[in-house]
Amino acid sequence: MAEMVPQLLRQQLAELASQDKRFDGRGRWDSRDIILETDILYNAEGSAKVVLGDTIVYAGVKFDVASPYSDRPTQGSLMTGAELRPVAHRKYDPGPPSPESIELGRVVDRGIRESGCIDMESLCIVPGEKVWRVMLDLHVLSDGGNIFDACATAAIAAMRTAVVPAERFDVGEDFKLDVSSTPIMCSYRRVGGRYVYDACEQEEIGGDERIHITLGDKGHLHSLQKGLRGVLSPAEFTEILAQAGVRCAELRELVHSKEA
Amino acid sequence: MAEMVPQLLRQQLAELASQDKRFDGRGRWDSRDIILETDILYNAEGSAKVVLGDTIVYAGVKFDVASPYSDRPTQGSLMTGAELRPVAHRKYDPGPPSPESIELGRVVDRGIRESGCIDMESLCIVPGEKVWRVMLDLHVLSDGGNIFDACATAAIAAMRTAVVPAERFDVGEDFKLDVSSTPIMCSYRRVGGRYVYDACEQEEIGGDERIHITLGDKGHLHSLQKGLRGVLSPAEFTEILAQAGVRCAELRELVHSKEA
Amino acid sequence: MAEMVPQLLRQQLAELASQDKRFDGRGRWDSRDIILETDILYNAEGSAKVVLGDTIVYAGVKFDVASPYSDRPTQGSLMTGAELRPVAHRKYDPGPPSPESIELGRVVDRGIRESGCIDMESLCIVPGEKVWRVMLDLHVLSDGGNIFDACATAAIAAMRTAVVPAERFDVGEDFKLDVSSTPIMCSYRRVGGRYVYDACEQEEIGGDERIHITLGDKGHLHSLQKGLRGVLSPAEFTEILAQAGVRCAELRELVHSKEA
Amino acid sequence: MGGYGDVQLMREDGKRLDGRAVDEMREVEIKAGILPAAEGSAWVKHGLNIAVVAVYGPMEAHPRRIQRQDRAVLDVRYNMAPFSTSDRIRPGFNRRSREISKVTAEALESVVLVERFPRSKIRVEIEILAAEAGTRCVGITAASVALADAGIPMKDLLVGVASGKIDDIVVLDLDKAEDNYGQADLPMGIMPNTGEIAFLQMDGDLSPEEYELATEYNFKAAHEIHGLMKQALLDSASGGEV
Amino acid sequence: MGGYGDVQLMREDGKRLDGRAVDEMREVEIKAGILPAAEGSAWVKHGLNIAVVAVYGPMEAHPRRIQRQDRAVLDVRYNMAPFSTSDRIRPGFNRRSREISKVTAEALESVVLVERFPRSKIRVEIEILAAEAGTRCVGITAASVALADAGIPMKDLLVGVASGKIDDIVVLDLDKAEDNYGQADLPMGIMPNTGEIAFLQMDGDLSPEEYELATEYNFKAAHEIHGLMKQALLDSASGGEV
Amino acid sequence: MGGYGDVQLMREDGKRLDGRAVDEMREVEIKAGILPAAEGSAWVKHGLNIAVVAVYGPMEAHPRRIQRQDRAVLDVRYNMAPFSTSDRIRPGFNRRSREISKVTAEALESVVLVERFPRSKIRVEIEILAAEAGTRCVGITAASVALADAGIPMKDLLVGVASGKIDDIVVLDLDKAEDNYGQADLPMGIMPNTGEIAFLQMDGDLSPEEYELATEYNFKAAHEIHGLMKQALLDSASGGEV
Repeated sequence: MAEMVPQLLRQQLAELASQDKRFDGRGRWDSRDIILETDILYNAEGSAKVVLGDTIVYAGVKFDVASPYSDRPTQGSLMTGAELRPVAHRKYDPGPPSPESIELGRVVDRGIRESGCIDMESLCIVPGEKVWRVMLDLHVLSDGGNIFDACATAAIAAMRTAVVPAERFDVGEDFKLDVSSTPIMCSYRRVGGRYVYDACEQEEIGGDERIHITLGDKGHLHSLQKGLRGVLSPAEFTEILAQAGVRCAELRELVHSKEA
Repeated sequence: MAEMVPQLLRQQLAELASQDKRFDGRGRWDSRDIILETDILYNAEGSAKVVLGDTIVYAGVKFDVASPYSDRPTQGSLMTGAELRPVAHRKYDPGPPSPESIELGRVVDRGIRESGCIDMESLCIVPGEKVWRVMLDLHVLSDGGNIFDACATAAIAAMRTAVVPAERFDVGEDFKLDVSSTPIMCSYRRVGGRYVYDACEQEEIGGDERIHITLGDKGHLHSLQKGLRGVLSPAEFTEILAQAGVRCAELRELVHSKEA
Repeated sequence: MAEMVPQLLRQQLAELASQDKRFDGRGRWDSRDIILETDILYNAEGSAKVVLGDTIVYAGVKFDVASPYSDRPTQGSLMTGAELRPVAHRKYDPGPPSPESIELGRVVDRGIRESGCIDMESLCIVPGEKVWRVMLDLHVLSDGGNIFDACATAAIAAMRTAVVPAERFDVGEDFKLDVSSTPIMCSYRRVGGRYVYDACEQEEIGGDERIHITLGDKGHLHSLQKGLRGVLSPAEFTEILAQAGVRCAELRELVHSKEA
Repeated sequence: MGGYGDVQLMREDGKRLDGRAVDEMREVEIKAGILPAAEGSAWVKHGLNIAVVAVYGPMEAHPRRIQRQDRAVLDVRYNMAPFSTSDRIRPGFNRRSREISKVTAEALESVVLVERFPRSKIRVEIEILAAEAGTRCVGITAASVALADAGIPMKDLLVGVASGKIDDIVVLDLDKAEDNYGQADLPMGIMPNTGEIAFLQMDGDLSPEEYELATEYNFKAAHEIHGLMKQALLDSASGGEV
Repeated sequence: MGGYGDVQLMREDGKRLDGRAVDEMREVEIKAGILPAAEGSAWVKHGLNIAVVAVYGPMEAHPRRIQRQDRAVLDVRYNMAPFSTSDRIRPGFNRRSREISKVTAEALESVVLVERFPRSKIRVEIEILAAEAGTRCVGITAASVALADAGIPMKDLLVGVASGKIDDIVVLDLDKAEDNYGQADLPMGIMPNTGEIAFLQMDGDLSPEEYELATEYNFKAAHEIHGLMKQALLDSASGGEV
Repeated sequence: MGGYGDVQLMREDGKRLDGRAVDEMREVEIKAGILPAAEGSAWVKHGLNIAVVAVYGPMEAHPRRIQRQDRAVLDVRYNMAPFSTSDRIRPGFNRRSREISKVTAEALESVVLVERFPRSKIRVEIEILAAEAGTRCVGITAASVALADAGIPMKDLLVGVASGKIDDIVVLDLDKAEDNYGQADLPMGIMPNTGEIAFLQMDGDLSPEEYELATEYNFKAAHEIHGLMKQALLDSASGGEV
């Protein structure tokens, strides 16, 4: 993006920060309204939509039958893709996946994968021959800021409501995908010099680095990522980690409430 | 193509049309001279060349042995490719297939495929294991207008003279590809406000939308395509459909005359 | 490269040539210092580094088990790749392999392959089912001129010290790759109107066509390539072929001296 | 058209498998202005198909070689989401989506008043979230609504509709089974106000008479959907949601 | 070179399998000016090989980074049609065709008077319609004729020829079997008027003496083909056809 | 993290399989200025990992769309050589290397005084020649030294280090087996002078307390490596070699 750095916006955000205020009037750790729906797409075996302020994303889960990796003959696999397609914002171009979309997909993937919530052994059909491959796709329709959290929330909700279509593949009866826990991502952005939660579009344009934290049911860290230019101190990290513990628990409740 | 719309040419074509004349003196439904040759390329199992005015195209048919699709274990398959390579005109660039070349290949393919002239069951070698895959490639060497009809004519002529090289693949004796009918495409272009048949290069530059009609032996429609900017009325379509019925029969005779 | 032809440099090189001198003081057929090291990379089954003046290249050999080609059921295969990555010089861009890098890989490959030094039959594991595939990769880290000879020397040295990792693939005991001879490439560049050996960077910028000659143990030609704009006479070729005979023998000694 | 196999698609009572009459279309639901980041947008559910469209522009046309001195170009992308079909679709354009994008762009350029915006482009992003036969038509309908929602002037709202043939009978608006096992499909983009056709494709087998009947069904349905489109645009004044 | 297998390629009478003498080339047929849309064109049949070449330009060199201040660049594409070989070739450039395009362009830049057209490019499109060993040489011959047909000034008509080795004997102009089972191949681009070499590749096994003999055969054949090229250019004044 | 299988990674004496203590890093060797063609370069051997980095620039930023009016951008490529891993890697970028390139560039942009070079770019080419766990950190260390060797002003030399968890114990600097069978990995880019973090990733399972300990180990190691980096830059005045 060749855009001029919006110095005016940065100044405005710095001034607001100095008064402990935010661009849209929220408190520092407040979220925008979030709406989660599940099981909404014909043809997806698991699906969810998240509306987070002006951000709208869908997650869809599909399955197919594949050969296992030779060094893990009894394990299924998970593949996560994210598309930042030009539908989502004027700023996105068509073309091969951008570094941004690759990062998005990989960070969401790691949060789920590294939490261990998917028992890959439960996805074995015939050891060494056939396993289930879970394909999770994230689709951003409107980027109004903080697409990472919107995607991660939609992703785990779609996974936790997915049904493995065994009948369609002639390998037994359909069964619910076994997702044993609920890893949740919370993202923080440096705006006006300090970290805030759930940055909106203006805060992203005039902000600095971002930190993505994925916590499991017990509050353990499963994935971290710092993105964009900027540095942080260990003390700053400790502060946002504590906040993430609180917010992740709330979002986990939201996800659980949308399971049939 | 970033070219200025050639307003002068459009005016000239409109004036000619108002006198019921064409750029090169032809009547509205007249074709340019067409020459068809078949079986002309070493290494192609079926081949044809069409010269249509300043347009020159080749079609070549190759075969290989492939696994059938799991939901059609006794059927072979057809794959059609078209290349608008930079050899054919100053205006074509190298690079990945353009939308124009994809459209060309797919429209020619649908005319043949949807007529049902290829009995896919006749291309089965071992049910569920081996079938013939027919690979039809269209190669435009000189684009002097109306490459769609030139390609479609070369395509069906190459298919109807193709020999399946079973001996080379060690699966029995060579045999003629069974093509049970002769679908023919006729293309119409709006020039100076009215439709004409077989537009030449100048009529394409100064014209509007085009309609491609593929008719089978009994005069049934097997494929339609409208291309480019422009609209038509149902009555206009009815008029060109009647013309297509006449011309397709003539071209069908030409194709049949080049079968050994 | 859209660079202006450096006329001043060309004039300087022509003047030097008229006095039988070179840019860096060498004689016409002299090489720059060359350093060869082998077996230097963890994870490569064969490796070599060549430092030739300001040019630094690595070659690495990897193996895997593959199905043989159906028409050569008892033969392994060799695959050679070359990367002119942007690490090697300011002038190289990222992106898909350039024509230059493709030429480099293919010319080095032909020299080795056409000498017959690799007995492809010795790479058969199970006839018709499993063979070894040898993957030779050339990696230029610093392009200071004459990367062809640097790569070819590193390549044959890496091949001649490679060990086939049969144990890792559970197909018997590790064994030394059998390379029965030592094909060597020597490259000549027209600079100031006459050919010189082992052109440096400045001689390449201000020079014309280049000739790559690969000779086998008995002095037979196994590969030739003329690159870049320029012509040569048969008599000129005869002169450099004689020079290549001498230099190839010296480099062959160097390669042999680095075998454990 | 698939056309193979012995699947009976008409019931003995003259109705289709899902109970529709031959000239009855699937249920259609339309919303305008549902994407906050877009300048115009629409959501169309047609049967089980779901298409979402965002419109951006007019903006400067780049790369320069697509620019036209006398008019705007429409930069249309028709894309099926990976999870929109029974077998997952690999992301990225394929030959089918490129062809549909091309002919859809040409159809929309025939109804948008492109002369008003020389040297510019208008981006139209068609996303199919769920596919159940007829997605190119649903995309055209949604694109028209999104263009109107973006305030782009048009001659008419272009409506995407299709008829086809099953069990030798012409029927309106094929569903998935009818598309898989039917004999012909005739998708059209119709301007109900002028009675003109801006989008036309067809495959399968239709006699000239069958073509006439299928066209008649298409025009009838286009008028119905046209009303829903106009209503959606009226409703969007009061805000919307996906 | 393949070089494997025990295929005997020389007959007991000292002739080759197809009856040719060791220094006899396949039949060559050349036509100029056969593509209406091109500014220069040629068709060459050499044995069973068929190459067609179109030339466009000189035109402005773009993208800018290929432009040279002091001369034209040749933008050469060597392409094998999908149906030109025994096994169908997937469309699109591969490593082999990229290398041939590069060295062919460099050879043609050595004979075209490129200094006459600074900052421009000349497009040379080589299409192989049928391949029977030696296509890169046939492409060079056809490209020279097409460049001359386009009126591009050249030092000489560059001729593509090859000799090789079969059954330890040097022979002129390998055919398909000789190429598959032979021991060496030496393709050259020769300027008969100056006796210079503008294109040179070789693979296989040749002693220096065998190289000399193969080169001699190549020069002899180049003179023969040179005559056919000039005749084709004379004939094209009276029109032509593919 | 792999995390599966029953591989014991700690010995009964409290040491790790290769004899290191829990807070002991692998051997590190650093050289600066080793690539003649580059404007700055470095070579780092860390355990069995080998990374080589070349720096070019500052130069004009193109393509234009990456240009920033107020600062330089870092154009970083992290690339694993095909022979750097146990199974050969296909050349060309993959998703993993693109992500690492992106976050590495962002980390380096946080320490380079990019405001000094508006509208320019600095190319940083990270080549992994041999990989034994932790290559992204080795690349960061090498890139910092190469940038300094090129004379690019920086706030501090950024150091790449990682800690992790094996057998429920936090340890410094995972080697290959520990990476394959361990429970967590926490790579960081640390500025020892300011105590700030410019690069941060993590995967696996760490309690907040374990995170604190792993961070502490990382800072300790960063100070050690920082000394080696400074020494390498001093040594390079007297010339160097790969």
